[in-house]
Formats: sequence, C-alpha cells, structure tokens
Amino acid sequence: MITLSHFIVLGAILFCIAVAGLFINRKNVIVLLMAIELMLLAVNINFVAFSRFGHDVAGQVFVFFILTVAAAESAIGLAIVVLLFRNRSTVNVAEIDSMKG
Amino acid sequence: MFNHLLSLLIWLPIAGAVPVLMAGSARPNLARWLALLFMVLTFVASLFLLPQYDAARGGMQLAESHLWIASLNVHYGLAADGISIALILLTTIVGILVVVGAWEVIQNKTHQYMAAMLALEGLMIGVFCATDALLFYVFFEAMLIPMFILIGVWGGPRRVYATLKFFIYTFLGSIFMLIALLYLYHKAGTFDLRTLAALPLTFTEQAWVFFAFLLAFAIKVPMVPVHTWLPDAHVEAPTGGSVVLAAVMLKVGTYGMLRFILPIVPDAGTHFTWLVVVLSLIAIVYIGYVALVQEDMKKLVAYSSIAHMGFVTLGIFIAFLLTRQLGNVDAARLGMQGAMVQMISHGFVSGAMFTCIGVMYDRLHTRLIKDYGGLINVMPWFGFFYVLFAMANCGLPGTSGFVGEFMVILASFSANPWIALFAAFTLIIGAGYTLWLVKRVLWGEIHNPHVAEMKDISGRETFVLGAFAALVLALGIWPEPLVHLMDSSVTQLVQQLAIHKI
Amino acid sequence: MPTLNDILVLLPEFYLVAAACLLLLLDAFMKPEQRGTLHWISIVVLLVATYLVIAGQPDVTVTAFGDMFVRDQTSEILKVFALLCTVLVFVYARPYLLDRKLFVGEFYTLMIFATLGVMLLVSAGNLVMVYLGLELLTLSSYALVALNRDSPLSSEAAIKYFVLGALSSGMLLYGMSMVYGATGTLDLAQLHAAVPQSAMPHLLVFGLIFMLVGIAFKLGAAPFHMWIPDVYQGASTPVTTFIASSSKLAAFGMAWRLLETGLGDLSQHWQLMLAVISVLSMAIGNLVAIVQSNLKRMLAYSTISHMGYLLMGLVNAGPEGYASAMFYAICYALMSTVAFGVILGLARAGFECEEIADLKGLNQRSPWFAALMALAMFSLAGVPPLFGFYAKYLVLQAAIDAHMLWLALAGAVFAIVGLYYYLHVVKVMYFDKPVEGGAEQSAPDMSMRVVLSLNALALLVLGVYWGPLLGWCRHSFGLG
Amino acid sequence: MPLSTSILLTIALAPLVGCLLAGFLGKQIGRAGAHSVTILGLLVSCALSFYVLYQLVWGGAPNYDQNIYTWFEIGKFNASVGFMVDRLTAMMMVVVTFVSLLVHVYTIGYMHDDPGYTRFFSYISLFTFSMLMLVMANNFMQLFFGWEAVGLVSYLLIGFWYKRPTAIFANLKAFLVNRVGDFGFLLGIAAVLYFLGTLDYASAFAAAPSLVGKTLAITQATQWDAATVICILLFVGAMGKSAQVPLHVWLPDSMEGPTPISALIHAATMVTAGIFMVARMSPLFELSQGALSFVMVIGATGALFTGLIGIVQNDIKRVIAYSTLSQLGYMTVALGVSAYAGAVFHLMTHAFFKALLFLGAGSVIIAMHHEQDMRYMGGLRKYMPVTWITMWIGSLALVAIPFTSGFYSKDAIIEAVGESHRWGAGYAYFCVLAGAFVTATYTFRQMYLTFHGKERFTVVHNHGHHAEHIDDHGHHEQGIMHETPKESPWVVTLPLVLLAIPSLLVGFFTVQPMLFDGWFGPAIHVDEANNVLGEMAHGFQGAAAMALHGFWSLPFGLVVLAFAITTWIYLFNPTVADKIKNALNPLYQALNHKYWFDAVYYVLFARGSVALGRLFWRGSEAAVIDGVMVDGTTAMTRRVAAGMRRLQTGYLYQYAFAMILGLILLLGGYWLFGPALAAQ
Amino acid sequence: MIDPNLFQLVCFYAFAAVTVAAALAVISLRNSVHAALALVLTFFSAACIWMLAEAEFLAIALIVVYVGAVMVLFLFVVMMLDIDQEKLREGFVKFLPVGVVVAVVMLVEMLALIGVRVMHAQTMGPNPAGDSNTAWLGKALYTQYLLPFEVAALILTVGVIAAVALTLRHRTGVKRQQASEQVAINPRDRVRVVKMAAERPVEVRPAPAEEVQP
Repeated sequence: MITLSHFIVLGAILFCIAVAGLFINRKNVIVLLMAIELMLLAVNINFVAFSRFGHDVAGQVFVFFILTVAAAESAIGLAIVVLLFRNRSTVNVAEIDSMKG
Repeated sequence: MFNHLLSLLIWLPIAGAVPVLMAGSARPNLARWLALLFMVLTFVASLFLLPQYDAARGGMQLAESHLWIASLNVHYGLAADGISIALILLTTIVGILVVVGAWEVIQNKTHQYMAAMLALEGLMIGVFCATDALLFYVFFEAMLIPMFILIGVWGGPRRVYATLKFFIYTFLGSIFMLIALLYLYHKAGTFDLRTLAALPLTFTEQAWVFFAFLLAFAIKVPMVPVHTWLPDAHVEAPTGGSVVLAAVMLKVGTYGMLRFILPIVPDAGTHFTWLVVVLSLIAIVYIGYVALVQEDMKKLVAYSSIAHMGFVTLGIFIAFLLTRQLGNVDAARLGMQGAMVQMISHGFVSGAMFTCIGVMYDRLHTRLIKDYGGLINVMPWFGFFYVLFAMANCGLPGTSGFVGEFMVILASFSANPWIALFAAFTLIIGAGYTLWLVKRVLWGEIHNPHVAEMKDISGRETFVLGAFAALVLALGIWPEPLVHLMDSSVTQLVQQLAIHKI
Repeated sequence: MPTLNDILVLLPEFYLVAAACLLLLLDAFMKPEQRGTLHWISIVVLLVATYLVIAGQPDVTVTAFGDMFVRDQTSEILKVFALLCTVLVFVYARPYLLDRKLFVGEFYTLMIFATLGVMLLVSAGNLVMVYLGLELLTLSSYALVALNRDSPLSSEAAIKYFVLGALSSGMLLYGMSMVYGATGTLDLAQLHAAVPQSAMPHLLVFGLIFMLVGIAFKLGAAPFHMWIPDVYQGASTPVTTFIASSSKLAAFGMAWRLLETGLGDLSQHWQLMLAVISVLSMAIGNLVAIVQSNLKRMLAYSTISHMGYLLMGLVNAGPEGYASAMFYAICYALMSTVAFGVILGLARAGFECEEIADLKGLNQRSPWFAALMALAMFSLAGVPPLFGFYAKYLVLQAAIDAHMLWLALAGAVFAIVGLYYYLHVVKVMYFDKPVEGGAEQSAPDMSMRVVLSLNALALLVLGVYWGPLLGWCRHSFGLG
Repeated sequence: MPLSTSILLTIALAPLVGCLLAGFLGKQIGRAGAHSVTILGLLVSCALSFYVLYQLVWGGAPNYDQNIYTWFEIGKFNASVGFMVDRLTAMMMVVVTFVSLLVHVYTIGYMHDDPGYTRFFSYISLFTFSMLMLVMANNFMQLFFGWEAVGLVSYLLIGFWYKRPTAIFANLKAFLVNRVGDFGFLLGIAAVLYFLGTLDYASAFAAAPSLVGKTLAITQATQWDAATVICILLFVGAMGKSAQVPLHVWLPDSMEGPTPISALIHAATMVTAGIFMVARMSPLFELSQGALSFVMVIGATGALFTGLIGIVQNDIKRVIAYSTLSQLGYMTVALGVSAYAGAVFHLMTHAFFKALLFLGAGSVIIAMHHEQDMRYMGGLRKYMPVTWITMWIGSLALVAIPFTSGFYSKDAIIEAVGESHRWGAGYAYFCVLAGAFVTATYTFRQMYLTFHGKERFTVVHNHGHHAEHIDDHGHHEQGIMHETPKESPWVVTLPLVLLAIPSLLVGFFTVQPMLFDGWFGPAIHVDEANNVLGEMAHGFQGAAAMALHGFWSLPFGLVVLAFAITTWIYLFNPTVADKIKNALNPLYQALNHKYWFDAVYYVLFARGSVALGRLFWRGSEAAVIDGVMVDGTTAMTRRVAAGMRRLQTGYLYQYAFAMILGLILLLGGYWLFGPALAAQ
Repeated sequence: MIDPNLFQLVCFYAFAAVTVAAALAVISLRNSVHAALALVLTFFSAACIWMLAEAEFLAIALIVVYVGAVMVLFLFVVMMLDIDQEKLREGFVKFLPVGVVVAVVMLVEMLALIGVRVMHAQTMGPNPAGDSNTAWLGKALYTQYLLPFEVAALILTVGVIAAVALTLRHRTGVKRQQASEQVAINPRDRVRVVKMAAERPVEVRPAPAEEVQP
C-alpha cells in the first residue's frame, strides 16, 4: 500500500539529487537549470502527495502554478543563458568569475 | 524667549550654519562675519542663563519638554543646572574665540569651516542640557560629524588616520552606551534621566550598564588606555578644531559621567571606583611621562590634556569613595566641585595652549619643538601669554589650573593618602613637561633662521589670547562665582550618590 | 466569485496592471524619439498608484478573493514606499539610461511589473500568492538585471541571480510543501490557526527552515547573500537601486507574512535561527565591505549587513519588533536610493562612477553631491541625527526586548566595523584631492537633482521628525 | 588702634601695581618710569610695613586676622584670601619690603645697561607682592598661593637672561626641585584639611591638640602618627623652598640670575619662606618629636656639608650661595630644636648680611665687567673701598664675630642645639659647630681672593670694545679687563651701606626681645618641654654680656682658627691651597662635584624620566596601545575581511554551495539542538 | 488476483526507481542533450507516479508543459549554443565525493526531520476529487484561486516580455518591420502628387538614391 512517506521520501531523494547535481556539475549552467527543475519536481511530488493524502485541492493547485511559473522561469533563464553565451561565448560557470571578492 | 532659552542656544548656532554655508566659498568674509555674528548672539543669549538660573535652589531649571516620539515616550527634554550652565558658557565663549582665531588662518573653504564650527557648538550645547537620554545620545554622536569634517578637511598630513581614529573610537564607546540605554529603556520604558535615576537595578545590571557608560565616556574624556585617539586628533586638527576638542568636547565625557554613571548606577560606580581611580592616577602619572618626551607640541599638550582630565575623573569618582565608603560628604563635594572647576579651567587652559601653538604654526608651519627656540626674542608678547598658559597648565596658584587640582587633591587625601600622593605627582611631572616645552620653545638663542623672522602676535591674536588669559586669571584669582554657580548642583549630585539602588 | 468589492480592494494593483499593459502598447507604437514621454507617463502612473494606495487605505484589514489578498496597514505602508522608491529609481535613472542607450520601454514595463510583484507579495494572504508575487518580482528583476544586454557583467550577474534565485525559490517551495503537508492549508491565516494543532510539529519546523532560506535569500542575509555583491555590481545602477530599495521592502513584507502571519507560533524556533543569520550577515557584510574598492559592491555588502540589522527586528517576534524591522526596511530603502542616486547622478557616458576612488575630491568639484552622499553615508552608518540611526536604535531595542542582549551587542560591534567603510567614502570625497577623470556632477537633470536633494534631506528631516513614520509603522502592527 | 585692612591691602598691592605698570606699560613709561613706579610702590609698602610693625609692637594693636574675600566656599569648607598679621608676620614684612626696596634701588645701577630693565623691575615687584602674600597669609591655601608664586618669579628671574643656556637650565631645575617640595607641601595641606577640617591658621592651630593620638592608615597594618605625617609633609615643602638637603641642588644654580635677585630671592627672602612657614606652624610641629628630629637632622646636614662645598667654589656668587645653604641649615636646625624664635631671628639677621654680601658681590661683578671667577680677581679693595668695607662687615656678621648681628643669632642657635636633648641633637651639635669653622673658612677665603692679595687680572685698554653690549656676558677672555675696575655708582653702594648698618647692629638691639622675651607672642608656640630658648633665657644677661661671653666660646675659637689658616694660605702662601687640594683629592672631588648630587639627580630624574617617558611612549603607547590594540585590531579586522572576501569566489556553484551549506547547518542545528532549545 | 494495493506499490517502486535513476542520469551524464532527455524520462516517470496518486490532470500537464515545452526549449538552447561538452564535464569525478557527501548528509537530515514514521501511517483513502480530477482542480482554480490564476498570467506575460527584451536583436543591416512606424504612417508622406509640365527637355541625371521601402 502506498503511503504518504513513499512520496515524501521520493521527493526528498529527488531534492537531494538536485542538490548533488548543483555541486557535481560545476560548469554547465544548463545542467544547473535542469537540477533546479528536478528540485521543483520534488516539490511538486510533495504537493501532489500532501494534496492527495490530505484530501485538499490546494496542493494540486499550487503544483499547477508552479508548473506555470517554472515555464516562464525557464524561458527567462534560457534567455539569460543565451545572452551570456553571446557576451562571453561560454556557458561554463567555472569561467564566469569576473565579479568576486 | 526665556521659556525656550536652551532651545534657542542649541538651534541658533545650528541655524546660523545654514546662511554661513550659503555664503559660499566665493565670499569668505561674509561667512566669517556671519559666523562671528551668530557666535556672539549665542554668547549673549547664553549670558541670560545666569540671571535666569537660581543658583541657590540648584537642580534642573529652565526646563523644556516636548513629546518627541510619542509612541516611545521619548521627549525633547532640556534643562540646565549649574554645571550645565557653566559648560554652556564655556562653549559659547570658546566659540567666539575660535571663530576669531580662525579669521585669517582658514583660507580654504572658509564657509564650510565656520558652518561646521557653528553646528558643533549647537550640538555641544545640546549635550549639556539634554535631559532625555536619547536626545543626549543624538547630540553626543552628532557632534562627531562636524568634528570629523573639521579634522579631515583642514587637518594636517595624517589627518585621515587621525579623524577616522577619532570617529571610530568615539563611536565604539557610544554604541555600547546606546545598548545600555536601550536596556534601561527596556526596564523603565522611558529615557527620562530623572526616571532612570530612580530606577532600581540589581548589581549585575548596574555593573554591565556601568561598564558600557564608562567605556563611552572614558573614550570621550579620554582615559587611559583608550586615549590614543586624542593625541592624533589634536596633532592633525586645525587650531580651532583642537581648541574646541580640548576645551569643550572632552568635557562631554566627564559631563556624561555626572549625568549617567552617578545617578543611574551608583552602586556599581561605588564598587568599581577603584578602577576609575586607578585609571585616573595612571593618566596623571603615566601620561605625564609620555608627555615629557613628545617632540610635537600639540601632542605634548594633548597628552597633558589627558593627564588633566584625569583629575576630573578622579574628582568625580573619589566622591563615590568619600560618600559611600567613608561618609565624608563634605570632602566628596569638594572633590566633585574640584572636578567641575577643573573641567572649566581645562577648557580655558588647553584652549589657550592650542591657540598658542596655532599662532606659532601659522608662522612657521611646523609643530616640532626642535624647530623653535628663542621665540621670546622676537615675540615677547606671545611669550608672556605662553608662559602664563604654561603656568596655568602646570597648575600654578592664581591661575585657573590650580583651583580644580587643589580641590581634588585635598579631597582625595581624605579618601586615601596614596591617591593624593599620586595625584599630587602632577605638580612635578606637569611642571616638568610644560616648562621643558617652554624652555625649548621660548627661551634660549634663536637657532632657526626662520624663527628670527617671526612677527609678534597681531591684534586679533592678542584678543583671543588676552581673552583666554583674562579667563584663566579670573578663575584662578576668584573661583567663587563659578563654584557658587555649581555648588548646589554638585551638592545634589553628591546626595544622589548616597542613595542605594539595589 | 469575486465581487466588485474584491476588485475595489485590489484597485491599485489592477490599475497598475492596466497601466503596465498600456505602457507596453505605447512603447510598441511609439517612435524612438518620443520615448521620453514614456518616462514621465511611467512616473505619473506610479504616483497615481501611490495615490490609490493611500486613498483607498482601509481602516481595518480587508481581504479579497477569498483571503488570497490581504490589504492591511502594513502592506499599505510597504506599498507606498515601494512605489515611491520605484518613482525615485525612474527619476534617477533617466540620464543614466539615456547615456547608455538603455532607455527602452521594457525597462519601465518590467520595473512596473516588478513593483506590482512587490505589492502582491506584501499583500499575499496565501502561500500561493506569496510564491506568485515573489516570482513576479524576481522574474522581472532577472530580466532587468540582464537588460543591459551588451554588458558581460550584466549577463554574469543575471545568470548568478537567476540560478541562485531559482534555487532559493525551489527551497522556499519545498518548505511550503512541508508546511502544507503538516497543516493541510495554504492560507496564511488558517495556517496560523493550524500550527498549534499540527500532528507533525517537526515537519512544520522542517518546512520553516526551508522557507527561512527563501526569505533570507530574498533579503540577502548570510549565508544566502552571495548573489548580492555580484548582482549589485553587474546590474545597471538603476536596477541595483531598485533591488536595494523596493525589493528589500518586499523581502521584509514576505518575511513578515510568512513568519508572523503564517508561522507566528513557531517563533521560538525561527527567532534563534534568524538571530544567527543576523549575526552572520552583520559580520560578513560589514567585514567584507571594508576591503571593497567598488562602490556598488561595497554598498552591496552594506546591504547584507543592513539586512542583518533588519532581522534583529524580526527576531523580536513581537509587534514592536516588526514595527522596528519595517521602519528599518523603509529607512534602508530611502538611504540606498540616495546613495545609488548620487552614483547615478555622477555617472556619465563611458563613466560609471562605480569605484570609490572615482569620488576623490568630490567636495571640490560638486559639493552638493558630496554633501548628499555624505548624508547617505552617515545615515547608513547610523550616526545620529540622521535617519539611519533611529532605525538601528529601534532594532537594537527590539533585540534587547527579545532578551537577546548578545545580539544587540554583536550589532553594536559590527556597527563600529561598518562605520569604517562609510567614513572611508566620506573621506575620499572630502579629504582627498580630485583626480583626473574622476566624478563630477555631469547630468544637469534638474528633476533628478531636486528629487535627489529632497530624498537626501529626508534623511535629515526624518532624523529629527521620525515620530510620525514610526507611529505609522507601529500603528500598522496594532501598537499605540 | 587695630590694624587697618586697607593699609595691609596697600602693602600687598602696591608692589603689584608697580609690577603691572612696569610690565605692561614698560615701553610707554620708559626705564625711569619703570623703576620709579616700582620703587614708589615698594617705598609705600615698606613704610607701611614699618608702620604696621610699630603699631603691633608699640601701638598696642591686636593681631590682625581677617578674610579679605572668599576664594571659594563648599559646604563648611571655606577657602579665603585673607591676612593674618602678628609680630612674626610684621617682622617678615619689614625684612621683605626693606631688602626688596634696597634691591630695587641697587638694580637701577646693576641692570643699568640691560635691555630687560623694565621687565626686571616688574619681576622683582611681582616677587615682593608674592612674598608678602605668603607671609601675610592667614590660611594654608593662600600660603601655598604665595609659595608657588614666589617660585614662579624665581623661575622667571633665574631665567632672566633667557639666552643663556645655563640660565634657562637653572630656572627649570629650580622650578622643578621646588615643585618636589611643593608636592609634599600640598599633601601636607591636604593632611591638615583632612585631620583638622580647616585650612585657616587660627582654627587649625586651635584644633591642633586634637591631633594627638590620631593616626593615618598608610597600609592596612601601618599607622602613622598624624602630626608627624603632617609636619614632615609640610617640611618637605620647606625643604624645597629653603633648599634643604637633598632638595638644595637648585639654589647654587640659581646664581645664573642677575645678582640683585640672588640677594633678594635666593638669600634674603624667598629661601627663608620655609623657615618662616615652619615657625608659623610651630603649634603643629610641637606635636611631633619625630618630625622635629627629622627637621633638625636635615638642617644640620645642610649646615655643615653644603658649607664645605663653599670652600672649593671659585665663583664669587656661588660661594655666597653655598653659604646661604649652610645658613639655611642653621635656621632649620634651630627649628628642629624648637628654637623657632632663634630660627626667625637668624632669618632676619641673615637677610641683612647675606643681602649685603650678595649685593657686594654684585658690585664686584659690575666692576669686573661680569667676571665672577675669583681666581681672576684679587686686590680689589683699593679700587672699590666702599664695597670692600661693607662686604667685610657682612662677612664678619656671617662668621659670627661677637657684637655683629650674625653672632647673636648664630650663637643662640648653636647654644640651643647644645641644650637640646632631642634625638639626633648630638649630631646636629657637631654639625653646627663644625659649620662655624667651615663658614669662617670659605668667607675669609672669599674675601682674600677678591679684595686682597695680588691682582690676578690684567687691564688692556681697548676702546673698540667699549661700546660692546653689556649682555655679552661670559664671552670675553677671562682675566683680561678692558678698563680698570672702579667703585660702583651710589645707587649700588647706598644699599650696601644701608644693609651694613643692620648687619652690624640689629642683632644687638633685638636679640633680647626676639629670643628671650617672647616678643613673638602667640605667633610661635613652644611646648614647655621643648623650650630650649626658655632654658637659655635663664642664663641671658644682656646682649653685651652675651657678646663678651662669645669671645670665649668654642665657635669663636673655631672662627679664629679658620681665620688663621685662611690668612696664612691666601694672603701669604697661595700655593698651599693647591697642595692641599691635591693631597685631599678624593675629598676635593667630592666637594667640587657637590657630592655628585647634581649628577645623580640628572641621571636619575632628568634622564631617567625622559627614558621612562620614552619607554612609555614607544613601548606602551606606540607599540601596545596604538600598535596592538588600535591599529592591531584594525589590521586584524582587515585581514579577517580579506580572508572572508576570498570566500566570495565569483563561482556560481560555490554560491549555491554556500546556500546549501547554510540550509544543512540550519537543519542540522535544529536536529541536534532544536528539541533542547524548545524545551527551555 | 493481485492485490491492487500491492500492484500500486510495485508500480510506485518501479516508477520511483526509474525517476531516481533518470534524475541521477540528469546530473551525471556528460552530454547536455542526453541529460535533457534523461530529464524528460524523469518527468515522465514522475507523471506516472502522479497518476498513481490520482492526480491525472497534473500528470498530463507535467508532460505537456515540461516535456512538450520546457524540455524542447532546453534542447533548442543546447543545440543552438555551440557548447564544448567535454570541457564542461571536466572535474566531474573530482567533485563527485563532495556532492555525494552533501547530498547524503542532507538526505539523512531531511529524513530524520520529516518524520517518516508518522507519514507511513497515512494512507491514501478515497479520492477527494471524485470522478474528475480536472473538474476538481478547475473548480478550485476558477473560484478560490482566481487571483493567483490572474497573477500567473501576468508572470507568463513578464516571461514573454523578458525573453523578447533579452534575446531580440536588432541587427544592423537587416531590414525589418517597424510596427510603430507602420502604424504612425501618414499617407501624405508616402505619395507625392507632383505637378509636371507636359513636356520638358531631356536631361541626363544621376540615378536618385534608392528609397527604402518600409
């Protein structure tokens, strides 16, 4: 029988994978964005699960909005990536450190 | 007008700073005259304090109080007692002298200089009559800004270091005082000093508050070992800045001790008296030795200022010892009064000393003792004043420098002969560094050809030095009016000391 | 279903949406040379919105759209100041944008959308609204930061801002999901009621911690502050100004909504965490600011430290504390607009006036600007009688009232450290000799000069007459 | 008729007015104007002093003790400026104003060519004012006021020739050494206030008996007798001002000042202030045998050992200076044996003959064109007879030849010491006796070297140098004169003559009343047990008898011995002096170096203080406080900041890492400590 | 007969395993394109899990929005930008331990704090949505959540504006439409009515500059 903990643990695992992804991929900014999408997925799983187990619609509505916003966010994010690439000819974040200290 | 006399005294010079500033750099003379006008007006207004104040009654008079921040119960509260009035008069007098002293000396951005002086004066007067701790704090801190600018813009080569040190040092102390005040507010729900004085506090609380206050005021005074900003600030400051700094600003520290430490944390004050007394004695003896070897005149006088302010702190704190531990209220009054007189006197003497150094600096553009020598040959009148102020500086009877030290030493003997012994050491070491300075600067043959070309003091300089001299002598020959002005206030302070708050 | 009343409650927001869309259209159909009018129209739009906010100010808290939107005094005040700050940004930005060919309609539209995000965020009555308001604000901000498209620094700042922002909102959402799971509601008011009865208190705190990260990120509090310096430096100065002013008001609003309105009963948990974050922020912000040579970057670190102070007010977790934190936020917004305004006023084509060294001898070249900057610096440093002091004083008071004397002491210590770099700026302006190619007042934009002067003088005037504002703040939190 | 306040005020203020006029309007009123006003002031002052004395002694006026004005008043503690005039005061006033007046007159001649002429008159008038304030004081505060004021004037006058390095060194030294004394004095005053509750003489002395049995806690365990502490502290002040060993070092150096000053200040008046003070405080001193012993031993040491130094001096003024030290020692010994009247009596006679000697020396110096070294003098008696004779009179008084005034005072002291049974009296008696021999030795040596024997200078007439400025002192070649020495003008010699008269006669007429008849009345209080003079009074049969008896006394024998030896050496066998010098080289070195007091003090105090100051300054101030505490903190902050700055690497993933780390720490913190904190 | 609960559980584990594996692939694959595809798989299996939770609408939306739109955008950008994939993967192994440690620590903390045991007791129960998840959701969306819905629209607008503002390049030398100019055109500027003489002498003139046709 599927219990709430199944979902939440899965969410937590995904979240941690996303976090690990942020460290392991120190260079490719696009993968960083993907890791963040993973993180949002973890959040969404949580919401769906809580909504379903708590018999409350709000969670699923939230997921809906998260999906919407994530789309817009990706658009802007990728636009910025494009811009970055135009300006610096790289998306390697390990090379992007002209501002520091 | 008399209902708002204190407000007038605060805001007149501050308001005066605006037209002076607007005179602009193109019209320095206008700025000078305007500044002088406002200084004189303030001085005249401050004279009205004397008839308005009932010295026999004592206590806080001429009170004004307006709700400032209703929600926090913060008041714009002003009042003055004898001590305040004495200090306000000191401020207004020094104000005039400083403006006259800077007349031709400050050629660069004169309007800003004069405006800063005016603002500074108003703020200092504000400190001396605020009865609300927050208001006090605001004035206390706001003073730093014009002084910062004064030292930084018109100062000497290391002015930046000096002025930053000055500002940060003072801020360091006062921010802890703010914390202490906030704590008191937390307990009492008001910043009114009288309420705070009545606020019961446990010993631990008092101890913490005491150290916060002590740090703030000790830095301002300054006491050893938090004094090193002063020599630097003095050396780099323009003459007027040094004069105001020494003459008035340092008093803010000791004044704060009177208004905050004494009434609010008397028990902690009593308990830690030994600390302050020891620090004061260190200031008197140790700083004396340090002053002895200074090569820069201003530094020397700055160190001597520290030593002299040691008498003020000593006088204030032996009052604790005398009242609380020995029950000798009369001696406590004597010590406290000595501290007060010393405050005023040091205002005149150190102001005069710095003016003298300024006079020399304007001519030779050096403050190093070794560059001078034999000045008396070319500047006899200057020499007269210089010797007079030097004598006042080493506490010669007949000058104001003697009165306070005399009282404090007498009182401290009643507390403990050893304290008096170390305090009286100033007689020797003070004379040592001051007269050695005089010897090297004034006496002897001229060995620097530039000295030979120096002109004796001008009319303007004579006026400034003469005024200082008159004050120094008047106070030395007949201190009674001043003592009388402050006596009932001092008595009340001492009475307050006796009240246990735990 | 929404009623007319609901719409009336949201009138300023709806108005702003409409105006923004109109501006968008105007921009599309305007000749490039007519763009100048866009500037004035935008300002008028915002001023009208401000008026609507003030005029429609309700006496009691009203909600609309099924508690999605809460219009109370706190949000009103934050909105008014956020709008005003945006107006200031517009006024200060014009010559700068013109010089750099950035004078485009998108700037105004995005800025207004961002402001709208602020307004929605501070009025949010539901976690969803918090999230959406926040995203509206941040997405616009990302774009604004990147708007200087040909600048490598801008795009670098944008990508950093974006990735970290997305990460933080991911964490915030994760926290929200946990809180939702523990209480079963997204509505803040219900949440507040549900917290004590929650069957999973640990989960609540767990969610709270994630949400704290989101809040701290938005504020720019350590260790979630890393974006601040780079974004401040990389973004064009007007955008930086916006992020430092309106955006911080929003961050405070969000923090207050989430922590007090929603999770007020968990204050015993978040107080200490915020206190730690506060100390870290003050330490890192003040210390690292000392070694900065770039003015904007220095101000960025100063922001970090100021957010530490602001958190001190929140740590109090009582109405007094919130009032002080809000006062602090407003104060900080006004101070930073002056500081950045002076930078904008001194910048000219090909010269950003970003380095502290650029200000050398400013007092000799343009004493007025130097004086304004000095006012801002002293105020930021918290020297009375300037506005900034009272803000500091209030938050310190709040910390002490919360029995966190150690926090107040830490605040005091770092205030001293902070003083150093603010004074350094004054020192450079007043005590140093001017250098070739250094800053001098270049753009004789009268409107800007006047407004900037007023803005700076407000620091002085509010330093004396700060009671009403404080009263307003306190009143909004139900205090006398 | 009681004394009138206005007269007393006039006495005190007349010199001050003169001082101010001469000082501030010196240019306007000119030289003549300056000396006229000051002398006029002194004349008034002196005349009125005599009048006051007359009133007190013969006019039946009661003692005067009134406050003039309140200096300050704090509670029951009142500090006033006021006068107390009794016979002691009156006598001092007369001595001070009289000698001062003569010095004023003398100065007209002595300082004739000096550019600082008006300034000089201003100073000496100021001095007179200060000294009068000192002696007329009716309370300790004012006493201290005058005490320090005379110190100031002394400072100014020693450094009068401010271009001379030696002069400005000497004045600094004098002031500082005096300050050491004042240090004790001030503490003594504080102790008086503490124990007696008042600074007023009358009330303090009235309360003095209450001191008995009181102690002062020095440490927890140590308790010192209150009266002893007070008296010793006060006496430290006297040691400074009256140049008692070991604070005597300033006096010889003070000879750098113009000679009139040496006469007035460093011989006749100021240096006796300490003696006067102790006499004035006799009610206190009488309470402490210990303090009196201390006084006596100090005095006796000074009387003998400083006199010895005088023997080897070559500077004419320095010989007299050491003689002064020695004589002050005598006075102090007298105080120490409770013969206060004897001390004051000697003070008075000494004032006359020592002023005479100094002024005479000054006259010689004028004649020698500011040559002060006796080795380049000799045989001057034929050039300047008046000076020669008057100086011999002074010398005879100094060596205490019977019938001279010096005899009466000194012999009384020696006898009093002999009578005393106080601890240390034996030592003191030896010292004063030996001192008599020593005194005679240096005095005769000086007279012979100066006025007798061969001329040890040559006269080279060189008119080119005639116009040479007078203040070119000391730059000329020693032993070469450009003109023949000649007698000084009348303004110089007149004071000599006027001083010679009292030097000879005053003792004869006053010894009986002053010493034995209780002339001072209540001004001097002596316990019956200590009253040596009272003992001696039993054997006193009149001044003449005393003098005649004096010829057979041991001191006179010593004087005669000394006379014989010096005459033999200096008049007939000058080379013997050198031989003796070589034979007793260690002793000579000790004397010539003044027992190395100066050297030790210089190293210990002057150099030592500077070294200590430098140590404090460089070590503690610069290195520790500024270096470590202030700048160190700043530097440390900057270093920390620079380190922290490096955390901001600019790399996006590290920023993210920081955020996640923060999150982990918050989570971990809650996990570990959360429950514990929540439980609180 | 298979226990439906058990079947559900098996399915869950299966999809969960795929999700986790795909997610790991996302962060560890060297090629961005592959990573994107792995992400698609993650989303797909996650959608399946949502199906198990009977959140059908969202499951579909996830696929439509993410797989259909966002991932395509990702791929588009990856393809468009000529990225040196190899270089971007350098140091991957070096930072792996850090990443793993951090992730594991985080996971441990999270699991410890979430309170898995309490949750384990919660079962799904009847579907609150009733028959149609979509209707359930839609009703909420258009009543209670109307305002957020509007705001979401605004956010999308901002997304559009931002994306356009950031990426739209006005390249010089490229002829493009100027909408504002087109709209604001005045016919009189376009057509010039010229009165000409009926005849005139022939003249050789240089060709006039070509008029730029909007």
